[in-house]
Amino acid sequence: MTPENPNPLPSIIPEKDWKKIQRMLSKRSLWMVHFCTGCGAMEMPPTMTSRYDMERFGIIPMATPRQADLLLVTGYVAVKTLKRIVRVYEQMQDPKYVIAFGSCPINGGIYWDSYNTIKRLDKYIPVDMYIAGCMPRPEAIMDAFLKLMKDIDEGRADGWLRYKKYYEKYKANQRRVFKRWDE
Amino acid sequence: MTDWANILINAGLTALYLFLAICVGLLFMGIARKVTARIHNRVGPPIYQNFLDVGKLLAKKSNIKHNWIFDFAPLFALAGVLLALAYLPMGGYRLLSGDGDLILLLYILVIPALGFALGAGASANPNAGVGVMRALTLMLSYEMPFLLVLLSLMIYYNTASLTTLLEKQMHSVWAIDVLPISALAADIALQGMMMEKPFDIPIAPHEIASGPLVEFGGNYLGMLMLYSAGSIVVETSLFVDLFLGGGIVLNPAVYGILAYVVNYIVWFALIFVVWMIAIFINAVFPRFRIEQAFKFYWKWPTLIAALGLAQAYIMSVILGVSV
Amino acid sequence: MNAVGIFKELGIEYEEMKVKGNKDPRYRAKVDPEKLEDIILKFKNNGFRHFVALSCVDWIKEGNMELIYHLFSYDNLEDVFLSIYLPRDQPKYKSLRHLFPQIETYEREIHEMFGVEFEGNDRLGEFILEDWEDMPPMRKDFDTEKYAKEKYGSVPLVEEGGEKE
Amino acid sequence: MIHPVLLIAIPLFFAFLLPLISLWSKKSLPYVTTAVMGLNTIIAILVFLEAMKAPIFDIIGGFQPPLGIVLMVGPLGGFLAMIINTAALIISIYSMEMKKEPLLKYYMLTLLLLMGTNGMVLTGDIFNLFVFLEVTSIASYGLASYNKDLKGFEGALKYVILGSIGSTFVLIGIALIYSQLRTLNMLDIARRLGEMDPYTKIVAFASLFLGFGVEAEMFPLNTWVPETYDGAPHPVTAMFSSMSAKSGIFALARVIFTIFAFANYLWFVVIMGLLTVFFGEIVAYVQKDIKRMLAYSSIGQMGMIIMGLGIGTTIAVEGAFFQMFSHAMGKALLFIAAGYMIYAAQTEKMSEMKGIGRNPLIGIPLLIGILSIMGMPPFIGFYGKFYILMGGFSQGYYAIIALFLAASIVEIAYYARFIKIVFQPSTKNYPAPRSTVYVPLILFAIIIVLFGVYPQPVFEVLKHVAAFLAGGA
Amino acid sequence: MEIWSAFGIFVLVPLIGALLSYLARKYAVYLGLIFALVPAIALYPFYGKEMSTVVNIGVKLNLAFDVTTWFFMLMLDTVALASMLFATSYVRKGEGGFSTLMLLGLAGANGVLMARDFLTLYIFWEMMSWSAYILVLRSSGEYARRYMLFAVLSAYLLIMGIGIYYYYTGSFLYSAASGIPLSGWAWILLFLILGFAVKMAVFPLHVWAPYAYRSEQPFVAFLSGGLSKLGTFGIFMAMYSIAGVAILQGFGTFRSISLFGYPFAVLGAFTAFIGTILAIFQDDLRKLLAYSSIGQLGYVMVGLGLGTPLAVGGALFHAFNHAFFKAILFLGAGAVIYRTGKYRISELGGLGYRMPFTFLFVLFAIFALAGIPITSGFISKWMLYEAAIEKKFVLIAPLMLIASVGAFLYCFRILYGVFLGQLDKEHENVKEAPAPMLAAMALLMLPLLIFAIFPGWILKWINEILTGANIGTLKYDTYAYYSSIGGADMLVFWITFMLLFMISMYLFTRKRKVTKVVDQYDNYLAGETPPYVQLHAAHNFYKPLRDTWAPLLRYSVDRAYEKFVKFFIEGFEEIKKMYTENPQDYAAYLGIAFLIFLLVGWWLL
Repeated sequence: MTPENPNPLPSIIPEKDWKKIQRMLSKRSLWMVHFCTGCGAMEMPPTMTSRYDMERFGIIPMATPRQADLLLVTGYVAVKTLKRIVRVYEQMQDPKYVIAFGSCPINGGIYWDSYNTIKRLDKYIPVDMYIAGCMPRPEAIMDAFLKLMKDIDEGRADGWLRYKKYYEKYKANQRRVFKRWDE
Repeated sequence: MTDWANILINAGLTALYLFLAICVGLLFMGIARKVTARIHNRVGPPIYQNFLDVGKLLAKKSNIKHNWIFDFAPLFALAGVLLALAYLPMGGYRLLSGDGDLILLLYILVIPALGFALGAGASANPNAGVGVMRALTLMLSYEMPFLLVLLSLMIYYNTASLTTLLEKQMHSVWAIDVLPISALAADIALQGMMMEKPFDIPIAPHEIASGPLVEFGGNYLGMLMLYSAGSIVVETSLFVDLFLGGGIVLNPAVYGILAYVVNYIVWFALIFVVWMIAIFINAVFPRFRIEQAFKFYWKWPTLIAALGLAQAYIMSVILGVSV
Repeated sequence: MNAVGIFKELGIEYEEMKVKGNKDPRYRAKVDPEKLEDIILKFKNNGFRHFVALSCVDWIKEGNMELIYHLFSYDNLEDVFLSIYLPRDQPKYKSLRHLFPQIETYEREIHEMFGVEFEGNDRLGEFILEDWEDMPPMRKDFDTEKYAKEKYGSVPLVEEGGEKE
Repeated sequence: MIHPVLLIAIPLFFAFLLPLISLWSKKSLPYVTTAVMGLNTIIAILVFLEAMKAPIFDIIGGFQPPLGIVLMVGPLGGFLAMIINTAALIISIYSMEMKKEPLLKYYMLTLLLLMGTNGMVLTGDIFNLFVFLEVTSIASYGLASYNKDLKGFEGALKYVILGSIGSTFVLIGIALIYSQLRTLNMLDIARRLGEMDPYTKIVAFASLFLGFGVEAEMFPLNTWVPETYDGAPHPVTAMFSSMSAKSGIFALARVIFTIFAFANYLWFVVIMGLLTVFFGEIVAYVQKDIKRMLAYSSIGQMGMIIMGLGIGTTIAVEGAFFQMFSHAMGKALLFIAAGYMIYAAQTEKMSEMKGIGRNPLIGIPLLIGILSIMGMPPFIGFYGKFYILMGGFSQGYYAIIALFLAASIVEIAYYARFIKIVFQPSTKNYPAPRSTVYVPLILFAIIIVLFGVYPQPVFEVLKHVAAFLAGGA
Repeated sequence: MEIWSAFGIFVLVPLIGALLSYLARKYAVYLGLIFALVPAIALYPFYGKEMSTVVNIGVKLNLAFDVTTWFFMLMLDTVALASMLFATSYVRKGEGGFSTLMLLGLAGANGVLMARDFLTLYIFWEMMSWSAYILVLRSSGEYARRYMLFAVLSAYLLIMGIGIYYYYTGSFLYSAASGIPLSGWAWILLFLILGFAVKMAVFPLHVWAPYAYRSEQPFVAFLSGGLSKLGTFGIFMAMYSIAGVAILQGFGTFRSISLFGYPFAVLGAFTAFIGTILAIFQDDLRKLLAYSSIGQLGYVMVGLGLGTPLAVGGALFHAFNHAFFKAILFLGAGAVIYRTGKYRISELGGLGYRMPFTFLFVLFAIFALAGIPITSGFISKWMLYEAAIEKKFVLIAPLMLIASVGAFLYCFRILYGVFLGQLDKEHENVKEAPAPMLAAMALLMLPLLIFAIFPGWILKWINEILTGANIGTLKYDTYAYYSSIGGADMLVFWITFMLLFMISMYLFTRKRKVTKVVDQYDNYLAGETPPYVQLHAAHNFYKPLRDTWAPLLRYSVDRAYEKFVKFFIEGFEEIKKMYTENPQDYAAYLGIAFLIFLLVGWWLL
């Protein structure tokens, strides 16, 4: 891993402004890949189509995690699915953000006592935005998007930094839940 | 001294035109998304959205790479498309097309496609392999009518170099008035060339996770977006140069700089019209399967192009019309 | 030939089940495990071509597992439920996948979820739950809430504090 | 001045000396025969060199031409004599392999066969020609049935029937000529041909043409060849194909050119030649066992020579004579190789001989032989075939040459199939060839390659063909 | 003495080499390499020399050396040298036969190039074809038999042509071609061109190529790179130096193209199309390259058929390029087979990561084959297209253009199927090809690159050939080449391409980022986690295209030939019945024959 050089053109654009521009750029063109686990996937079409149209904020659904910077986890996360979500998350490039839909990723929701769903997504991958509601409606999703864009702008949405900082802890938590993970 | 001077001027102008072309390409992609959104009765992103997207992609922090062949894709793609743009007269200004002709341009168009296919192949993702196979099959299908159209133009105007073609169109009437059938076939072929909706089989996001682009992200995808912007301008401008007189309205020899500016604007308007035709079709059509696309292209457009070729052949050889 | 006729012929006492809003006849019969295969074969040859489902009920109090084979006949739209009872601690039964191929999948699921052994079905083992070590989860003596609290509750938060949930 | 008659006398003398030698030591017989044949070859070479300067006329026993035996040895006669003797010498090395008991009779018959063929080639007198034809035939009948098995008898029987009919026709022809012209000397006859009344001339020619046709394996008359070659022991087949066939074809050439110079009869000869090639090659394609295939292919080659003679221009007849030389060498090589293969694989079926050619001692000479027979350039088979074709073209026989080329494509098809089988990698291992087998093979291969790469001496000889055509010696 | 050294070096040295290398059991291949090196190097001092002589070995062999011979020898000897260099590590030690036969083939080929009379031409032609026959025999008897049948067919077509020529002129000399009526010329040229076309595998006579190309790779590189060029040389000599342009025009012209050449041009275009379409669907790498070879030589046939200076120049240049890039492709395939032992594209995959140099060489050769302007492959294709469009041929030009687009398809199939995609588990530790193999491929790559930058040099040689056969002249200078309807300047192209490549390189690598290199299993497959089964999408690569072409692909020329042959073999069985095995019939035959002789005798006299 070559050392990360934050600012390519130090002479022309001062450091602070370059970070601001970068954040503005990634705010205005969030490309999302949605991991349709639970019931949230149904909420995505209304937000994309004419009634709510998230594309006006520059958010378009992409087919692969490589091209995306926003991961939507839309519903309960079973242990099996968590392994795939972590893999997709790691295939994305920095800076990457995660939005978790509904109450299941927050505290397990109606599956609070189920033996194979994880109760809190945050323990395994850094989540930047939770949307409460047992499947939030498109208005809530649009509101979440706007709020995330504001967080990105103010630099609070630093899930990917946290993942890098506490990488070992996240991995340990993940290994506690599922076994055969050979990178 | 003078030839060094005008070489430098020519180079400078070429660089300027290339940069403008890329910006026009990105602008067109933004417009396309806006127009498609409005057709889908929704607001749609701002026109400059693609500039932001490219900016975000190029500013991505981390970069995922497979192997050294994987880097071929962005390098060859962008270099190839800029090369194609350099050999294509834009807005009447001939750039380098004096030193190369249509067949050279045809083969230069292949460099980015082959480099891109190499990079996709090196990404070892089966989706990419299938995507490139579809792209090449699609190329074989739309090249048939397109080559017949080029042939009809070359036979009718008895030249293969674009500059003489533009001059001939400037002095007399546009090629579309003389060979309307070929123009129609060319436009259908263009839809395939630009991989617009009925024929965006190779980069189908639902079936093969956007085909060859599956493993390209961040910096790679940014370069490839510049490539696709450039290729939009190449294809539309090729159609305009071949059939719509390359947007030459004022004779540069007479009016000098003003002619170049006016011609550029006319040229911009013409490629915008051609682009809009493609986008309108793109907004409403579902996606063909690759066999359907192949069968379609080798049936109707080839027939039309053959008719155009026959017309050109009859007019130029039998009736002896010399332009 | 309708279900009642078959029951009478085989001499199995059956019981008609009345379900509100569903006028098609549904019969239930408790059957001796040894004779189950021939009975199903009999039904299969008399119009009950559709094997709907194989489900399992864990009667923890009576101490046995009930396997219910649910057949349906398109000819005269009748449902038949044949159930057998197995001892609860090591429930073992022979696999009937040679009668209907889809039985194999039901058997695999019941094996994973209830721990019922099916000889003759070589594809038992890990089916839906990945890396599952604990006892079959659907059995009544398995306390999901305690398991969930113990497995997922114990995972520490990643924040600096790292306090429990 | 070497008397050509020695070529005939020595084999005769030793043939009848052998019984005495066998009394003294049975084992030495093969070596004596080879020595005799070596001596004979040296004499043949000397005679040939003499004949190159001027044709030799040798009167035996002092009787004047009309009655006495006159030997007329032109350069071509000498050339053929040399071919026959060298072939006989090399094959005699291979005949040391013979194990069948009455060896004495075998070697006597081979010497008689050598004497007969030499005689046919050297004699200038028709009756003498008939006599030597008889001697060759009788020796061949004996040798053909030498194996004393069913196939040997059957082949010999057919050869006897057809050979004797052929000889009787020759006798009829000679009788007719003698009755009209009172002379037996070929040159004499050629000069006074006009005095014969036309009809008897035609009958005489037809009968002589048919008589020698049988020996020269022409189309309708060569039906005996496959059975005889198949039945005879391997060295004998080699001798037949290289010696008796050559003398037969030379006699035919004598009949066509020296005695009767019918110009407009020649195109019929070409037709007969083409038919021989056609039937020879086609039937060879469907053969299953090796010796019959080589026999039919030998018929095909002879047909080509007949066609060359028939075309009649100097270039074609040069080609024909060159082809005689290459066919003698090539076919002898192939028959010896076939002999070894049958002995090694214990079967005649080609399909069981997979991979026999893989050891280079057999493989390389076999490959050279086949390529030469096919007519591939650096080997002697090429020049003959090429010149015959060019001769055909110069006479305008386009269609006939095209048919001939088609037939030779069939020939190459079955030889390629044969090579495919023989050179296939296979697990069977075959007994290594003994020196008496691969030495002749290598000798023949050397001749084929040597005269193929540098055919100058052969063309030197063929310069005299024009004189031969004009009725000379 | 000058010509003797030419004849000596180019024909005798390989012949002696052939003999010696058979005797040098173990070091045969190295000896063969030395003997192949001599003619390749001796070529350069011989440029521009014109000489002729008569060698008398019983038959007079007229030999001569001029710029056409030199140009074709340049191709042939370099490809032979590269093949021998490649063979030093490809052919197992002690394989005496290989270098002997290769040198025999080389001697034959050089002999054909130097021959100035039909007898010499035929001698060396046959020598070259039977040495190739035995080389094919070394790997499989059945393929060798089919190759031999077609080689002999080509030889006998030549004989028919030579015969008719001999009928009219009475001699074999090329220069003796005077006083032949036009109808005579028609037959002579038809037979000669068909004879040579068999070696160039033109459409109806191409059936032997896919079989013969499955023998040992270094030989196949020489066969397809070198020997098929003899067909081109033969047709060029027959049409333009023996017959001459005047006689061709004598057949009547159709838009200043001789009516005799036009059908062959159409046949060539059709071969290009068929060869390419068949090549797209092959799974066996060698068969694919064989069909692509047939396709590329179809282009050369078009150029020779059209006859305008641009067309013939383009054909010669394309033959030159084809010799080199096809040799690299076959040697590359040989390197892959040498390392993995497999030749099916679907079984290979991902070798580019383990064999980078082989991949680069094959990639450059693919660029040359596809005609990308970076290589000289483009210039020759450009000349052929310009020639066709210049004369407004609406049947030939589309067939050629579509064939070249088809070429991209099978080019990518080779690249993706063999070198890119996922690497098999068993090929994990495949090493790079050994040094001599890479050196051979590098040697062949040089001319393709040099003449892409300085096309003027080779166009000068081609121009000399064209003026020698008074076909006309080409318009060119060191960097650019022009036709009546357009032109292209390679200098401008190269400078612009380099500049733009640097710009995109800068744009791409300017921001040093955290670049994470991932292995081939870490790619997006709907989030599926390894280990999963090998997913190399090269099996049945163009299935949709194959389905659309299926109705057409049913007809195959091979089956047509087999039916034709079977028909004849049944006929042979009938004839066999004539030999009835019993003596009475034979005696009857004798009687009938006598009657026939008598009848013919009476009728004649």
